[in-house]
Amino acid sequence: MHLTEKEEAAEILRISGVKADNCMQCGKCSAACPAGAKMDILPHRFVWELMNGRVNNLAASNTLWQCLSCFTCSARCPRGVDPAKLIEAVRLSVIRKQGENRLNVDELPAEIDEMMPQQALVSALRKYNK
Amino acid sequence: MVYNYYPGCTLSTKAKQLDLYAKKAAEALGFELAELKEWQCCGAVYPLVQDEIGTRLSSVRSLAAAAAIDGKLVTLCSACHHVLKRVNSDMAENKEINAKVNAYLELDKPYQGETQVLHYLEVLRDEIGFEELAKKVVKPLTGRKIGAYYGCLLLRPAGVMQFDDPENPSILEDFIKALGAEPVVYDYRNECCGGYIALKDKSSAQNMVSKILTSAANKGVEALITACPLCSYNLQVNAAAAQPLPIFYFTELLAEALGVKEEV
Amino acid sequence: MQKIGVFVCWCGSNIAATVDVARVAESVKSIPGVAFAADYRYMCSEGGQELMQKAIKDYGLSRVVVCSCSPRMHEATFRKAAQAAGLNPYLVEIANIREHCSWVHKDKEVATAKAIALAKAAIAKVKLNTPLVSGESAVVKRALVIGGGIAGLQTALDIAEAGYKVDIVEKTPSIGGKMSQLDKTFPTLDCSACILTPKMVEAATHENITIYTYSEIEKVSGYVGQFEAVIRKKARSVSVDRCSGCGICSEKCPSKKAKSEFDQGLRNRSAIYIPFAQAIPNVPVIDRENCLKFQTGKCGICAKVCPAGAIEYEQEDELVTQKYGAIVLATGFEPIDMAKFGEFNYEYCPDVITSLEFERLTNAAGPTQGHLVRLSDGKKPKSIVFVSCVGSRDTTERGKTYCSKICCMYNAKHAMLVKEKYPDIDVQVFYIDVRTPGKSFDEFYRRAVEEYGVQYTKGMVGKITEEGDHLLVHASDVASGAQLSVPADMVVLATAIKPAADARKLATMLTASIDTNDFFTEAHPKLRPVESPTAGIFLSGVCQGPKDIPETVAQAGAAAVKVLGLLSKDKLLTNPCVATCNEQTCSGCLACEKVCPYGAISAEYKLVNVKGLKERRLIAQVNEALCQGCGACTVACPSGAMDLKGFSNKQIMAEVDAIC
Amino acid sequence: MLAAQSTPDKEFEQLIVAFCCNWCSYAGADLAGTARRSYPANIKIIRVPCSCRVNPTFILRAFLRGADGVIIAGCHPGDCHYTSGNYFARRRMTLLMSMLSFLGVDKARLRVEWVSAAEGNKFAEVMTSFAETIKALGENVKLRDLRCKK
Amino acid sequence: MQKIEQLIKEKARDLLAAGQVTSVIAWQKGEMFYDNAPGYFDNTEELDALVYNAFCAANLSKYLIANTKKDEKTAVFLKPCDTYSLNQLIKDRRVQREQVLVIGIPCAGMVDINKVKAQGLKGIIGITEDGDNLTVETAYGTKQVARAEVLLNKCLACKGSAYAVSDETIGEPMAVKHAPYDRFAVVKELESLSPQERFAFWQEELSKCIRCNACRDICPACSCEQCLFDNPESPLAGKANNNSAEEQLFHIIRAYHVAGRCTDCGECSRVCPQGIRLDLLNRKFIKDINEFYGDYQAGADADTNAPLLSFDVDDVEPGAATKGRE
Repeated sequence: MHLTEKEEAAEILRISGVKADNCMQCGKCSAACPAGAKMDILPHRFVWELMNGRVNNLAASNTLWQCLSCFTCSARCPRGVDPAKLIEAVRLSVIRKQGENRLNVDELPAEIDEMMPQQALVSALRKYNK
Repeated sequence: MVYNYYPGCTLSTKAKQLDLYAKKAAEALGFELAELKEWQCCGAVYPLVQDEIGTRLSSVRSLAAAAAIDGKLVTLCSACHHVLKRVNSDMAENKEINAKVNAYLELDKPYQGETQVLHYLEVLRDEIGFEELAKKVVKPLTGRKIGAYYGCLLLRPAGVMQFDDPENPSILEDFIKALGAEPVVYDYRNECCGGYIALKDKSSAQNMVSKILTSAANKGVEALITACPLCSYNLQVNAAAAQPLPIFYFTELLAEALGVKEEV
Repeated sequence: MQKIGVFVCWCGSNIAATVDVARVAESVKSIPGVAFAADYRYMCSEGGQELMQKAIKDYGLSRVVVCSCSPRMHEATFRKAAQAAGLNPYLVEIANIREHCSWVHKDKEVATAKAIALAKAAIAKVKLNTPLVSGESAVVKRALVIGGGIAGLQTALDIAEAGYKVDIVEKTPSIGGKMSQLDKTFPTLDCSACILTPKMVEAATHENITIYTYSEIEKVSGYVGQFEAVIRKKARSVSVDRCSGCGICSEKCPSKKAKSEFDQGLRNRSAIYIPFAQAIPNVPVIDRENCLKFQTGKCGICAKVCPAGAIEYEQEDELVTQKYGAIVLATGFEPIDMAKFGEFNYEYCPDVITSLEFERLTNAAGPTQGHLVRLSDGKKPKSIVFVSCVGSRDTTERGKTYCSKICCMYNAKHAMLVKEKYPDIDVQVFYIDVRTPGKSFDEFYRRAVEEYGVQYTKGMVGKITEEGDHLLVHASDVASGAQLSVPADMVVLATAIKPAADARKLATMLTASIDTNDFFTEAHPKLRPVESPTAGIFLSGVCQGPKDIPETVAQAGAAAVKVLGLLSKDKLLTNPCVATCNEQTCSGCLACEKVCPYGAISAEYKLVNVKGLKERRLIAQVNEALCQGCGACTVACPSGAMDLKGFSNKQIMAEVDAIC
Repeated sequence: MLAAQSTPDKEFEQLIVAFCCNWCSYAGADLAGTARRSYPANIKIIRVPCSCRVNPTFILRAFLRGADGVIIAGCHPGDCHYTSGNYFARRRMTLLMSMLSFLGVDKARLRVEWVSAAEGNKFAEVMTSFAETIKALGENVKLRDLRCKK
Repeated sequence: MQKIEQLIKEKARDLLAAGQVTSVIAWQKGEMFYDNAPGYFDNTEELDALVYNAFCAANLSKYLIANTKKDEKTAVFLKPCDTYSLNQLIKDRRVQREQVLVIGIPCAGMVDINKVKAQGLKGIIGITEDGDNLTVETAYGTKQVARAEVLLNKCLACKGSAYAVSDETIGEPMAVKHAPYDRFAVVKELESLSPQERFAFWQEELSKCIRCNACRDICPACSCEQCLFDNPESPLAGKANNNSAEEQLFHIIRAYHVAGRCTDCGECSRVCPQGIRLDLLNRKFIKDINEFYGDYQAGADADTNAPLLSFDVDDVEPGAATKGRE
């Protein structure tokens, strides 16, 4: 079944459990985001797009892969919106599709050094691959 | 006092000292960490969406096991604490997730989120008390200017973690004071170290770590303590060559101050 | 047999849209006792009231039921109308078929059925109504104003001007309130002291006004027209008559470590201090916590150096009891605490200050004599960032859900004052929405941008960090979707405002309603904004909700007029729905007397004729002037001897029977 | 005469009596109206000056005459317009609720809530949740005078 | 108890003879030896009808209401448990304290004749007390019975030998020996049942009520000039029950009206011809009051405010009573 962009956005809002309409576009989440420098769509615009039923540009954005799930945005949002959950919901909608994994497992060994804890591997694989 | 203990996979291997010193210090302080018989990996990241049930099951198994004993579960690694506590809150507050998880697990007694998840630091602060801890210090770390590095997973989101004030925490500073050292407050103590981005975009991690270390150095910090193996990794491996700082697990300093830190 | 008239109101479409008013009128016709039933478009209108009065005369109605909006809205209107037609006003009952029916149910069938049920209940009750006559109680021709800020002063002055006595009780050592701490005021930028001090002097010298400073309300009892307040005049340890205000004692006082509350803690003050230059009364107060004499018994320098011998260490708190006809709450506001907002680094960075502290910095009488300097190194800042909505419009448990209303205007004011005095300083304001509504306000804000070059950026500040000798403000630019890291020498936080700390304690004392944010609740948000629902209690200024000085002064005057409306009456009609004791069945156990909050019940031995047998019995007596009609006694009384007029046991039972 | 646990029949039309105090919860109900909140129509409000005016005999009379649920709504303790009215009401209702439950009446049939004049939404939510509770409990047959069956 | 009867008679004779009081209230022989009734004596001749033995359970304090209305002084002999009821009547201003001469008399616990019969004894002629036992004379021979086994239910919850109020006392205080007894045991047991079972229990229990009003008339805490149910003006007037709901209504309201006044003297269930356990209703209220508002013994003194006539700002919330229970 092929969802229209509006339906897909609604579905993402549903599985994220976030009431995006509470957002008043104050921009505090983007202000505090430690990974904002490399994001093409900052968290407040991310929420804005979803509020208006648009998700394709979000799915194509690099925000999904720069977000650290550090919950600074969720903690400081004055309206109780949780941008981190929305970003994860869109990220999952991408990597849950066939062949959309973003971490090439074969190249991984080169990355792993002696000190690296398994926590890093498990969290990266859980965030970037399905 | 014996606490059910959930070590987590990383503390069994790469972050062995964090766990070892914790046990030694516990002994000195008169309590014991009894590892759960069966526990599984917590999944390292908390599943943020509502429709992921499978990735919550391993945490619930451990929580239910602790509930069957005395209803308390102590954690040490920040990530495990974060995942277990948030999944626990889901089981208590989210009817839908609770129903699905209990349907999957078919535990003899359905789990309702009744276990109390306590971090090792919360045991020190709330159950032992930092004044008591200070009395037991034999080798006070006098004169050492130590910075606390909290990271994200212990503090946020405040509503669920209820660990400390995420914007102005004090538990690690009080801990440092109890050990006789001088805590130094710097701006980036509760900002992210980059976490798993190290595997995806090393430069991002280096950028964040340098901000943290510079901010600490500017305030005269001589060493940082943390409770998270991944933060400890990033702060060391991804520190730009210019200003590395010694990074310790907080339990190492604890063991040292209690005089039980033989060379491991 | 009762002849009841039932009038069903359309309320335009408010009721008629979801209640079939005709069917309601029709269906009640069949109820025994109903002599007349009709529906009408606007019962509260002239036409509606005439319809009722005509029906009363034509059909000789002995009772009236109006099915309309809430009795809290038009019960008085319909009672007056009935009275005009010769019917005792308390023989009218209201069925609330708007707020409790048409507005909360959508299905017409269901709403109509409920309206009929409510009408039946009202009819059942009205059959048992008895004609009641209001008693009278005297009005003490004196008003009490709690709070000596601009709101309290303005209200007191307006009342005093009309010739009535007014007492102002101010918690701090001087009147003036928050306004006395400000430098300039918007929208005209004139100096706050210049427009406030004359009012303070006028109040201090007005023969009808008595001012209690450094005093608090200890206890309040009584009711509208007959309040009795106990005022605790805290010991100043200085004689107000002999002291000339020369200030030598403050100079010589060795204990200088206490933080000056007036200067928001930006400088210290001595233990014996006058809060600010224009303070009224211009008499110091000894802060006994920090005074060496009181703490250690040593010192006593101020007594030695005082030329007028005005120092009186042995002064005690004094309790003054006073009767009042009306009480005005003017307790003002405080900025919220920054403890839960660690991301702004207020606690650790001296150059991150609140707007009220900024007012003190720019005030000529302030700690820096008006020189705008950084608190860290005393140097002039090259760039200042103003942050709006710190803690306001915040639905999480950290902040306040409401908009504090005054910050956008004073942010623009501050920005302009800086650019006026120091054109070379860069000024940037971060905002969510600039809210400057009303006369000449938006022009004021735009002047800051268009004439003074203040940079306004839509976006919030996420974190403030220290970078060497300056601050780094991490914010976002919502319009361009970019992250900003703005270097700044000083950051001013426009913190949310909340009611004064003792508002809730006063609300309990005065049984005035208060909302979850601790603002006093007004009797009606639109129609009665300056009165509390509790008769005789009035609201002036920010204690009722965030507002700026122009609105405060306007509302202070309005509150004064309401007080004058009350004080001008010699007699007040008291609520006739009070308790009454049936001497035949009263057992004299006086359980009622133990639960009466107003001490309105006493006991007397009386000769009671029971079936021809005269017996001397102890009977409870209700003082109708004191009784407020709460009904606690009617339930404490097992035999039902104690009953409440207007809400009697039989009436309520009749309503229950009609409904079930 | 004891009816088995009543099975909630289809067209069971529950009847709920609400005693609302004039200064707080009645005003809260008005506010719910002005804010156009909605709640089930089978709740009928009786105005009393204060929650301390509600006599247990009124509540028992309501159950006797066929009410399925009774709710008393007063001011939040400390906010009572008559200073101490709701404190007495709180003790009376605590004992009454305990006794009714002791007699076997389902404890959820009698409820006490504190709703201020500013809590319009809370009033609507409380009434809706109470109506759902009573609907789940079904028709009240205990304490009921069968002659009053409509 | 024989000796005490003698002392009482002498005391009464002296008081009446000296004219110190115009009347004396005590117990007098009834139809059967175990059926003593309250006695009103205003001259010395009638005093030989006065008795005091193991069957004088009646609580005499309520009879003072009528007496103290006349300006006469009355003497009354009260067992320790009866004195609590007198204190409550004084607090309710139903008895003028100055017109009463209270004489406290010791009590070793009153006997329930039904329990004696339940021991399989037939044709009982008389019972005499000796020490902790009773010798029961029957048509078929005499039998010893331990007093502790045949005490009235109310005596199992005896409040001790102290007098809550007394002007004088006669004899030495006696202890009531009985097996350990928790007066709330049955209440707790009922609380643990399901609502259905509780409703069935009370339905069964209260359906026996014939509205004879004996419980109301004997109850010293139920002392209204005109009772709600007798007052035609009151919406709840009603002499007989038309169905079970009204039975329950009468008993709940009566228990509610005496809540905080009931001294747990047990008279209501003792006098109930149908043997309904009415004391359980009062004890439920007492248990709740003790649990939520602190232990309170009605009549312990004549001035502390009754629980339902006072409050505390941080009382429990109304749902507290049944939290965690069906």
